[in-house]
Amino acid sequence: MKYITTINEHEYLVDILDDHRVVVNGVCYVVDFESVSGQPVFSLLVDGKSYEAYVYESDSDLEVLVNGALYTAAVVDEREHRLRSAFGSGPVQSGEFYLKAPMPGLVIDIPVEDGQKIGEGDVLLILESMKMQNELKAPRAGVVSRVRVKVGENVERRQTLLSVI
Amino acid sequence: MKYITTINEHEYLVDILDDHRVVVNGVCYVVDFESVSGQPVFSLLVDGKSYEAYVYESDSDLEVLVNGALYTAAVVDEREHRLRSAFGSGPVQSGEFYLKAPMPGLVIDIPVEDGQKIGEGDVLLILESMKMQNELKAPRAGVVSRVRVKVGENVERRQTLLSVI
Amino acid sequence: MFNKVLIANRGEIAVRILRACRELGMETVAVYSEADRQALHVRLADEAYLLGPAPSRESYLRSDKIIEIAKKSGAGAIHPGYGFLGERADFAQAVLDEGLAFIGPKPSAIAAMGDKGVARATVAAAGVPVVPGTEGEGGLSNDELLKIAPEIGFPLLVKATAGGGGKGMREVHNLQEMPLLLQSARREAESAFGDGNVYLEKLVEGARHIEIQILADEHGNVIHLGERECSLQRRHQKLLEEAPSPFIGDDEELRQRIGQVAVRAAQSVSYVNAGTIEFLVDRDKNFFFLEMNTRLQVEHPITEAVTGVDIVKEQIRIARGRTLSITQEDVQMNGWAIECRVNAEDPYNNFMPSTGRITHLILPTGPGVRVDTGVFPGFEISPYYDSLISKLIVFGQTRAEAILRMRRALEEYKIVGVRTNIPFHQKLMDSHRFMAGQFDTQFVEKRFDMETSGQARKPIPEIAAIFATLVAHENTERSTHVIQRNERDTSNWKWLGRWERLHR
Amino acid sequence: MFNKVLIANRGEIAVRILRACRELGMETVAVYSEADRQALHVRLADEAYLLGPAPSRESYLRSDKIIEIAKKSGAGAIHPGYGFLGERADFAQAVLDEGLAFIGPKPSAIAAMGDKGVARATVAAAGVPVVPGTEGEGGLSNDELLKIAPEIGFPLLVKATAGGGGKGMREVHNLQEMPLLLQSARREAESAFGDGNVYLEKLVEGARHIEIQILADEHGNVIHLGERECSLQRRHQKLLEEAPSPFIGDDEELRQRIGQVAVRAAQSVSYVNAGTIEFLVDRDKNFFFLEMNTRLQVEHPITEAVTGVDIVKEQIRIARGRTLSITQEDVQMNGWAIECRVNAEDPYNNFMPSTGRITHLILPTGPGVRVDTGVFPGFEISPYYDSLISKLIVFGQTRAEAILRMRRALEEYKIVGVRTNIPFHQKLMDSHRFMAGQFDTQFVEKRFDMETSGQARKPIPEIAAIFATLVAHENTERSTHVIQRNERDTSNWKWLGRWERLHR
Repeated sequence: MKYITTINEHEYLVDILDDHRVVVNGVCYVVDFESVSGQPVFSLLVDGKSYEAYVYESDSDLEVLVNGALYTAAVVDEREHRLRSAFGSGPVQSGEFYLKAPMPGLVIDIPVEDGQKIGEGDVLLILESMKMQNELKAPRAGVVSRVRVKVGENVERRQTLLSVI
Repeated sequence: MKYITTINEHEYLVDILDDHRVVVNGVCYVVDFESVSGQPVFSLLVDGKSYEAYVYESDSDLEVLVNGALYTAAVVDEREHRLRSAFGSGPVQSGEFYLKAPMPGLVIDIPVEDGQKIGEGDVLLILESMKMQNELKAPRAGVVSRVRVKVGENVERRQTLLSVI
Repeated sequence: MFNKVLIANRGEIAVRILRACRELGMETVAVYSEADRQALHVRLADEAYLLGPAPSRESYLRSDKIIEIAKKSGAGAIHPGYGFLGERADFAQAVLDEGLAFIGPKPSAIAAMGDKGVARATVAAAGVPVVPGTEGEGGLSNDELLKIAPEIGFPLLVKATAGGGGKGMREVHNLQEMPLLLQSARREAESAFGDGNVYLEKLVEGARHIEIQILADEHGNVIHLGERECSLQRRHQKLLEEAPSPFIGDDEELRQRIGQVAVRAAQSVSYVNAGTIEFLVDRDKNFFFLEMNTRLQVEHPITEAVTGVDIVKEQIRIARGRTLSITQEDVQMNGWAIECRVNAEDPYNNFMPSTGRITHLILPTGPGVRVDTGVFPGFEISPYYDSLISKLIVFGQTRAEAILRMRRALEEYKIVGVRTNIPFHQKLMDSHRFMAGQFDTQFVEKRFDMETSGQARKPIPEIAAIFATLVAHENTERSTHVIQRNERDTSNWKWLGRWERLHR
Repeated sequence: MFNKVLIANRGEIAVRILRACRELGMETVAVYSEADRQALHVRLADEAYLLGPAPSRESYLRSDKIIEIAKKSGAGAIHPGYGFLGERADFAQAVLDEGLAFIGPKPSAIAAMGDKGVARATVAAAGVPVVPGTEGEGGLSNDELLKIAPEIGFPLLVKATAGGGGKGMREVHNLQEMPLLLQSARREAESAFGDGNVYLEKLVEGARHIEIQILADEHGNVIHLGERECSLQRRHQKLLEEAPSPFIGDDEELRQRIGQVAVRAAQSVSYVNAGTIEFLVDRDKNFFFLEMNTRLQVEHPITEAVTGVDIVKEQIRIARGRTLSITQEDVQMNGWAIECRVNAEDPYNNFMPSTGRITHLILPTGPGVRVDTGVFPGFEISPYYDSLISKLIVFGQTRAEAILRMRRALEEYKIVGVRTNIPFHQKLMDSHRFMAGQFDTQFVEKRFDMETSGQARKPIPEIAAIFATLVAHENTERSTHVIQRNERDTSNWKWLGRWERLHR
């Protein structure tokens, strides 16, 4: 099974030959790969070298934390990759940015309001969690739209708080 | 719900009134009972006192390891208890004793054979596990019957090794 | 004389105090919020009582209820730990008023040192140098503060009068941004300590944050246990501490001089029990009083490691009216200790707090390693309390040994279920500046970066590619699997029931 | 000079050695059997290579394969740990023959001390007193041994010539039972060490088992690190060790005298690296050489705790040709350390080994506690290797503090999935005889009982009744539940698939 794996914006052609052989960009490695205790912690022996990584799954990417460094990875299989190349680079960037709560918490302040113009880096909302006040900032300039929460409200992780259009 | 619970041969009448009240032999206790991390480890608050126990389930009994001591418990509900009292004390002791492997291991020696008369405490079989040789002894006198394993055989936990009749 | 202690706290510090009590043969009473029924401090205590719902205000800050529980359970003393009621003079007074012992200083000392303004004025009067600021004056209005600020000069710090742990603290670089920062500092202080008062302090640049551990008994003996280096901070929260300080090193004369000043500061408020005097030390080894923490400090274990003194046990002995078990002459710092605060926060995402259930946990162990924690596999890290999930402390004969040991301990430490700042500490251990001991309080924020610092390890993108691809590959394979497993379940649900019962 | 070390072992000791290597900046190579793919030593090492199937003979005893892996991987040295190849002169020789360093003594010293008969003759010649027995004579037949036995007198011990750890050892009380016991001892020795030879030794009653830790470098320096008390044994397997020995206590003259004899014993075979001389000490403080263990000892951490010397690091330094980092004058015993061996065995069922998967684990932590272990949640305890799953070591300023600390640590320690002997250690800590230091090598078997000893805790059958009843009650309730849950699954299996994917 062949995959095109993008690590921090570099592409690797990874071919999984069988349970113990993987070819990366033409170089064949003898591997032994196991999930530890059924957790998203993985032990990998590559030609005898022992590595251990946390692999976190997010919406479309994987994050690999190994040897004290975090790598962002996107894995697509060959067929899908061909399709994407033929039809352009995947889904078009949506015009709307949804500010989601990075963690559960209490809304302390919303210094913006519907329709307000904002610049990149402006504070959109202050969320208290673990006794710290965390400022959630705008990733780009735009106009605030649909503020869905109120000051004093408890929100869940990943709950959409407001949008920027 | 009422239960008759036998601990180390003493009977306790235990009445579970609701989630937080239990009556033991007429004394009412306020309890808070939780399984920890989904494990057979339980935390119990009884009138504010904090206890923690491992509760192991075996064939018909429960073993409760609490405060550095092991208690063997049998729990029957009131209805079942009445039935048993009416029809005598439960299942009749079977004539045959089945020697079961207390752990997986390798059969090192079987110093007895089919039909041999043996006394209480005689060694029936030597099982090696974790680099120790463990002598399995006869709990009572009798005659060896149906030796089901051979020297050099690997056996599973709870596998029946032989019988004494 | 008390033999039963109520611990008015949660998390690692409640567990730490419980351990000391148990090792002294004392009975222990825990209190807990609804979020903490399964917490370790509840499970390990002899008795445990519910305070109320998860938010601190309804549980761990309910001083009335805590005192009531102490009386009901027959506890003769209350240990407040740090945070929550740790530095509340009114609480300490209420405890004493009920005839219970308070394992900490007298309310008057807490009050004097707790109001940072009063504290600075008091120690200044005792001849201890202080950092310039709005000392002596509590409760100034925003207008007043804005007027004084230019006199002190920028950059300066807005600090919570009742504060600690970096909460309610803001760095101010000019008058323009000051009103907004004052507002957010007050808001955070109000929420953390129930007191929105703030004061101003000059920001000494290139300075080190060094603190002295004090022990004082009721018989007039006051000693210090040497210093702790606490300069590695982010948003004024300590992240890593070490003892001794590499800056003081073997300058024994400086160590004793700061130590004596600390003792004098403690004496100026007739201090009793354990406390910490924080100093700023500039490049020329001038030192200034910053504040006194009138309680057990998070980082106390590193002092325990290098001095051999069990500070919590000493606290309890002092509260029982005993004299200190050691004199100043007995105190010797041997070897080197480092503490990394392991927080549930994502170093790759601006240190955002991370919550969730810990599904898997492997603690580092072995020689010279101590872990203080209140979590275990299955425990839920909630958004209600602070993000400290464990303190990893190592001890070595030398600083180099301690660093190498910390490095291997961090590597061994596995926490699954929440993101932690362990990768941050790993990068720090690899940083040449840290290894050389060349850092100040602004190092982490100004000269440290998760991407570029700690280049000791070479990148392994091919290995990351193999991990990612194999995980993605297995996920595809497993999808098929799940369906198959499910088909078996649906065809025979009794099997599942039996299986669950067997494996429970 | 080597910079990469192959560790020819598994379990806690492989992890211990890995840690030392890592802290010295050495690269590490692990070897493993098919049963140990997920073991901690494989995960923590820089490199790891498969040896073969689970049984030791096909994996950890495959000296040929281990040396081959060392050469292939570029490891310059091999550390054998204890057990397996730990005391095999032929292995040490083979390692040297391949131009690799052996982290341990010279093959000649292993051979001399490994054959217990030769060892006794050698040290006797050096003027060290030995326990009466069939010294000097290896490989006697059963007939010969039966003839000699009455001369030594009963009770006596049959011991494996190649032995250690109580394996291949039997207590004999009369001539009649001797043939059968000889047979079983030989069988066990053959299976454990590949050598069925045994010898006889007088059983000294009421004696203590006290051992001296030795360090020797290639430059003729031999020092001792004081004693360890190892009298608490069952079936000749040590269960608990402490340093110093409460029997020697502050008799510094006796300590130095035994220490010097131990040094002399080591010198008699030109010993290099770490080793241990075991003595029997009778009530009158007469001491007799028992045997020398020419390897790292299981209980080495307690000596590390009281002396501050990292024995494994010292071993590696010695193997690199360095001189000892300390002299005899530097060695001081401070405080008190106790080690409990936590075994996977059921103290309520005649200490039968217990196997299974560890589903939940909470380690004791905090001040003065060290855990050395190779297990973690999810790890499978297999029947192939010995039952030691962890060593719990505590350190205190005094013996009393150490005991109280061990008590609280044992209480905190939770291991679910296998039965352990933790309750045994708890009872031991509660025993008045242990507290008073009044025990000998026969204490556990003759005067200790899980039912009657350690009456410090009062029985709580009502509490046990509540636990049992609530568990039984919940089981009934849950059966209903499982069916309900299952119904949901069957009606919508896609839901389960998605859920599993989300929570993976």
